[in-house]
Amino acid sequence: MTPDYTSSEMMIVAASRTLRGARTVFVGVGLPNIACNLARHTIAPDLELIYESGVYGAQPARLPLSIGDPTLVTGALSVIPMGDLFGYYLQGGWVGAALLGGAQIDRHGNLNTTVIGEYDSPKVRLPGSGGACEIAINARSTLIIMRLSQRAFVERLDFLTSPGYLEGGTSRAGRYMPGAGPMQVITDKALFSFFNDDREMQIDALYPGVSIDEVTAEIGWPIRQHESIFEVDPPTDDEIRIIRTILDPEGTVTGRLA
Amino acid sequence: MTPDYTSSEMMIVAASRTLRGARTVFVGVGLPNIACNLARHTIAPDLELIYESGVYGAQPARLPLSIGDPTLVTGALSVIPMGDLFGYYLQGGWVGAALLGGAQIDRHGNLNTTVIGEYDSPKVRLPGSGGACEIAINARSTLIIMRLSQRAFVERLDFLTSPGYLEGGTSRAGRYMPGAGPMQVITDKALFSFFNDDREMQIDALYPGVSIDEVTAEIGWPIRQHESIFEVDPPTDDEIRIIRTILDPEGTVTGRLA
Amino acid sequence: MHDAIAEYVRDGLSVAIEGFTAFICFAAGHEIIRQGRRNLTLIRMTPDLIYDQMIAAGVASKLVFSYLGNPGVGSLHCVRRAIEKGIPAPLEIEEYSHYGMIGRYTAGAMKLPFFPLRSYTGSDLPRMNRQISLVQSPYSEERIAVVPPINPDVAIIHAQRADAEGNTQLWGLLGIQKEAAFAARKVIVVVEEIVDQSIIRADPNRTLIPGLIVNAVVHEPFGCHPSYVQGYYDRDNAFYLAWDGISRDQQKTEDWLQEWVFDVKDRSAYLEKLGKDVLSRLDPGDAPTGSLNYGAYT
Amino acid sequence: MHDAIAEYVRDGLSVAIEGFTAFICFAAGHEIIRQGRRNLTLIRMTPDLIYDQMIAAGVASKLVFSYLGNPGVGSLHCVRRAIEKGIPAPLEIEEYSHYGMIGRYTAGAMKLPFFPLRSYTGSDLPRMNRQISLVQSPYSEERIAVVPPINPDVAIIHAQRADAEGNTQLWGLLGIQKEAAFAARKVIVVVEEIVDQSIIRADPNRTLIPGLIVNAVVHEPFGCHPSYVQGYYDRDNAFYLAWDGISRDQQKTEDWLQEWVFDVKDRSAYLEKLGKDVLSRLDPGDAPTGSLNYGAYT
Repeated sequence: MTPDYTSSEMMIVAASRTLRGARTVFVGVGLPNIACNLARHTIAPDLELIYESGVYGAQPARLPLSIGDPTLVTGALSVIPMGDLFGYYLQGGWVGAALLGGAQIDRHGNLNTTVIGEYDSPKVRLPGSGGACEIAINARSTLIIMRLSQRAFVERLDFLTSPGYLEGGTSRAGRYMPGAGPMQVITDKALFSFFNDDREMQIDALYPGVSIDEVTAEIGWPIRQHESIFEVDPPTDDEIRIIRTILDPEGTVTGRLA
Repeated sequence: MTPDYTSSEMMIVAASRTLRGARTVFVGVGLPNIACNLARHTIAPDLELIYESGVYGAQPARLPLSIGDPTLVTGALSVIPMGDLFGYYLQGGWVGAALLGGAQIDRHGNLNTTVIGEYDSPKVRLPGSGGACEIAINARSTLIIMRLSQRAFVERLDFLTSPGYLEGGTSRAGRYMPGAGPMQVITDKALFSFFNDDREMQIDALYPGVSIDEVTAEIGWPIRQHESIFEVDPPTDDEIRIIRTILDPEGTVTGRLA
Repeated sequence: MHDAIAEYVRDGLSVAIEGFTAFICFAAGHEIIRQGRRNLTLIRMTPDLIYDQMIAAGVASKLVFSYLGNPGVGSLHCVRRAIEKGIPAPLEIEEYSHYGMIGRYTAGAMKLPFFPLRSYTGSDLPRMNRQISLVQSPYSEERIAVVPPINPDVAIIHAQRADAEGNTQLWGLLGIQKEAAFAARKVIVVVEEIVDQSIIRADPNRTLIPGLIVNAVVHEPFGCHPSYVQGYYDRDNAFYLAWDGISRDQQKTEDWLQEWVFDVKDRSAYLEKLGKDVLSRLDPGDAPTGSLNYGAYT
Repeated sequence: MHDAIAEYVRDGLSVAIEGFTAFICFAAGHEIIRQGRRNLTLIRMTPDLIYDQMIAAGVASKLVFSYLGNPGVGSLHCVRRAIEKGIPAPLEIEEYSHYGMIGRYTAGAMKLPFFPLRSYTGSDLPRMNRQISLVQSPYSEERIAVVPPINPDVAIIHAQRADAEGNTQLWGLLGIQKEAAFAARKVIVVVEEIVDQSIIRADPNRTLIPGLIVNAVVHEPFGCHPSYVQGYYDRDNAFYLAWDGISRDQQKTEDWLQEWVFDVKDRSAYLEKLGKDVLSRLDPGDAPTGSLNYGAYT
């Protein structure tokens, strides 16, 4: 039986569920944007969306095309200079959760969005940090959304742009990093956490119909597994309905990423 | 023959004339406010008034009662948070001239607005710095307005709130004090400057009908005299007319201080 | 107001009622006096009449400030009496310049370990206040003055309007209210009007304080009298002048506090006692902004 | 526009055209290309399509930035081609995070020797950019990251409206425009409308940039297309998508530059070529703020 949802939709649903009861989320466009809006419609009705462009409490009248889309401004609760957003909201400790992604991630949740190859003679020049470096340090927690692949889940980053748990264990402690670090990694096949003393990524849950081997095959190091891996509940009819009829009726995001 | 103006009016006129061609002035209320507005009506038509309350380009519809008067807000060019005013305008180097006063001044133009007597057991507790300390350091130049008296022009300050030329000479140099320091001291009897190598206060000019002895008698140290002291031109009919009919028709300031 | 003060302003806490000349929430100050708070640390750039009254009433043991004055009038006699003579009780002081206080609030709001500013060179202030320090720049020879963060236990901010969740809009002198609110552990917003959220959302650049950081929203029209609220009422300058006389004498001050604070139940009773004539004398007249378009972008 | 660019944007200078996703002044960028400037240092948090085009045209030798992307679409192929392959010319880069760039502009605007921020801990960025340094707090054990000030020779800021003296009002995403303008040695303001000063004075809290710091005011309606101006027009997303295809190839990019920059005399000619249909497709519809009262206070 083919499931009646795409892997992008499953990712969106899984990400949205991690925001249960959250008050604020720092959000990008595309899939994370839909996940956050889905959470507002379901398990986090008081969730306010914060965009690094300087927007708090956005209420977009259409699917935003970028984090600087004018539809995020119109009808927002507050629109402020970016210095205030990063200084008062993020560094001030008011960002509860933040969604991050990257081209590469290592076992301790450190992210690379800067370069593939050498910095001075790159094979692929990536976008760079943007706000990710300070978000990874200051947001109370981060959620990482990435598709599984050997190229992305690597033994060694080409460049560490945004810190996760650094060398693992208590590496963040005593280094004036106010945030707790990555809580979860949400992929297209499984969910991971870092809930162990080494702060090393571990498989917590599989999506319906996915085997452990399909997951470990995409990871560039011997991945830890939680002692009792569970299966994620598939999207509910309600979740799928909200995504397809309200949040992304043209399939711009879910279609493109599927 | 009794002159047909008060000493307050002469002070206002003398202060206004120092602003010839100035673009911005950092201003308090009372006599300095009238002086600046007189300058706008006469020799500095492009002068914009900056108030530490966060107002740039005020156009008060009535005589402002304080630097936070709402009439300074309505019709201003820009009203901003105080942090922006002190950071971007003052420290940023955009304040051309600033008017300061004080309870005590010494021969190098240092000012006390904090305390008479010991700091920990004061005879008179004065208002304190307000913005004066950073204004004295960052404004491109300062103009000091004070009435002459032995109690005010002292050999030794009880407390140095706002720096003038500190110990004199080149004391400001190499200390990251962007402003040039006090240009002039405007009193009710004479004008003083610091245009000598020691940066020590000197009598430059006397008001009409005032003798040197009347001035030196009010100063707590042997005051220097410029080699050719001149006599200040009395207020013109136009200056007096603007003060009395436009700027302070009820004599609130000129009357109270006369 | 009673409940917000009772819940958040406890004995021994630090409290910042901010607003530079404007937006000074006398209603909150009077309620704190009425509830008999003690040993507060009062924080404010310009203590103004409100802290003069609170200090005369004995609520404070410490004052953190940058300018002591009755703006445009003269001295704060009650504060001076406390500092110079210990009446009604000794008052510890901690003193900065304006930009120093701004820097303290800003560092507090941004969770910075310090705020750098070009001030204090050659001044005696750092000698009397060891909190003012220096930091070496890694880019030049400069050692620049720094001040530490301040995080008041409670900030009380008055504004024109907010929605029920505390998303607060303010126009006129913005002072240091945003920084004080973000720096504080608890925030009480007091407004002239509580409006529908759609009004806030129609002009999002005007929102100074987000409901996210607000713990209580109090609806208190004319809550700033004798201070003012831009576009709503003018400063009652006659009172600022009269206070200069009253406050010179501790007994006269206490009589005034009895009559205008202890003997009135709340702000409504105060306004009734004040009378409609005073309030209508303070009407500011009209100066409209005009309307702008944000675009619907549907 | 021609005269403002000719006077202030000279070969070898550093230039910041700011505006985060919004208010990006393509009209100024195109004029710089048309006038054949060389060896510019381009400064911008998010280089966006405008710097992609300018770098493809060979005006720049260095780029200072924090995020390289075609927002919501993908890569900036021309910038990547310059960095990865030196086409059309090698491009030196100096790279920060967003808050690092914000801090650099802020320190530049406030004439601070450095700006402290909680970032970069554990990141490789400070290894690649030695400008990012550390400072010891005098109040704790903390060593906090700092960035140095930046003072562009020229900042170009687009906004909805200004008066003839350059007192400039802006609503929507405020980005880092105020800081960039105060940090710059010369400021060019480009606006959709030049209005009477009385309109500016009617809403003084809305003024982001004072005329005091502005060297030239240029009236250039639709000067941001294909970027947008809040309340005036929408982003032309079709172009942002199309650019992804054009920009992958240097020759196609140069053909586009020939057609849309070199072969059009100025912004009016560009708009005429673009056609009225495109502009009317970008109409944002209405979302009015309503009017407020500042009070006359006469």
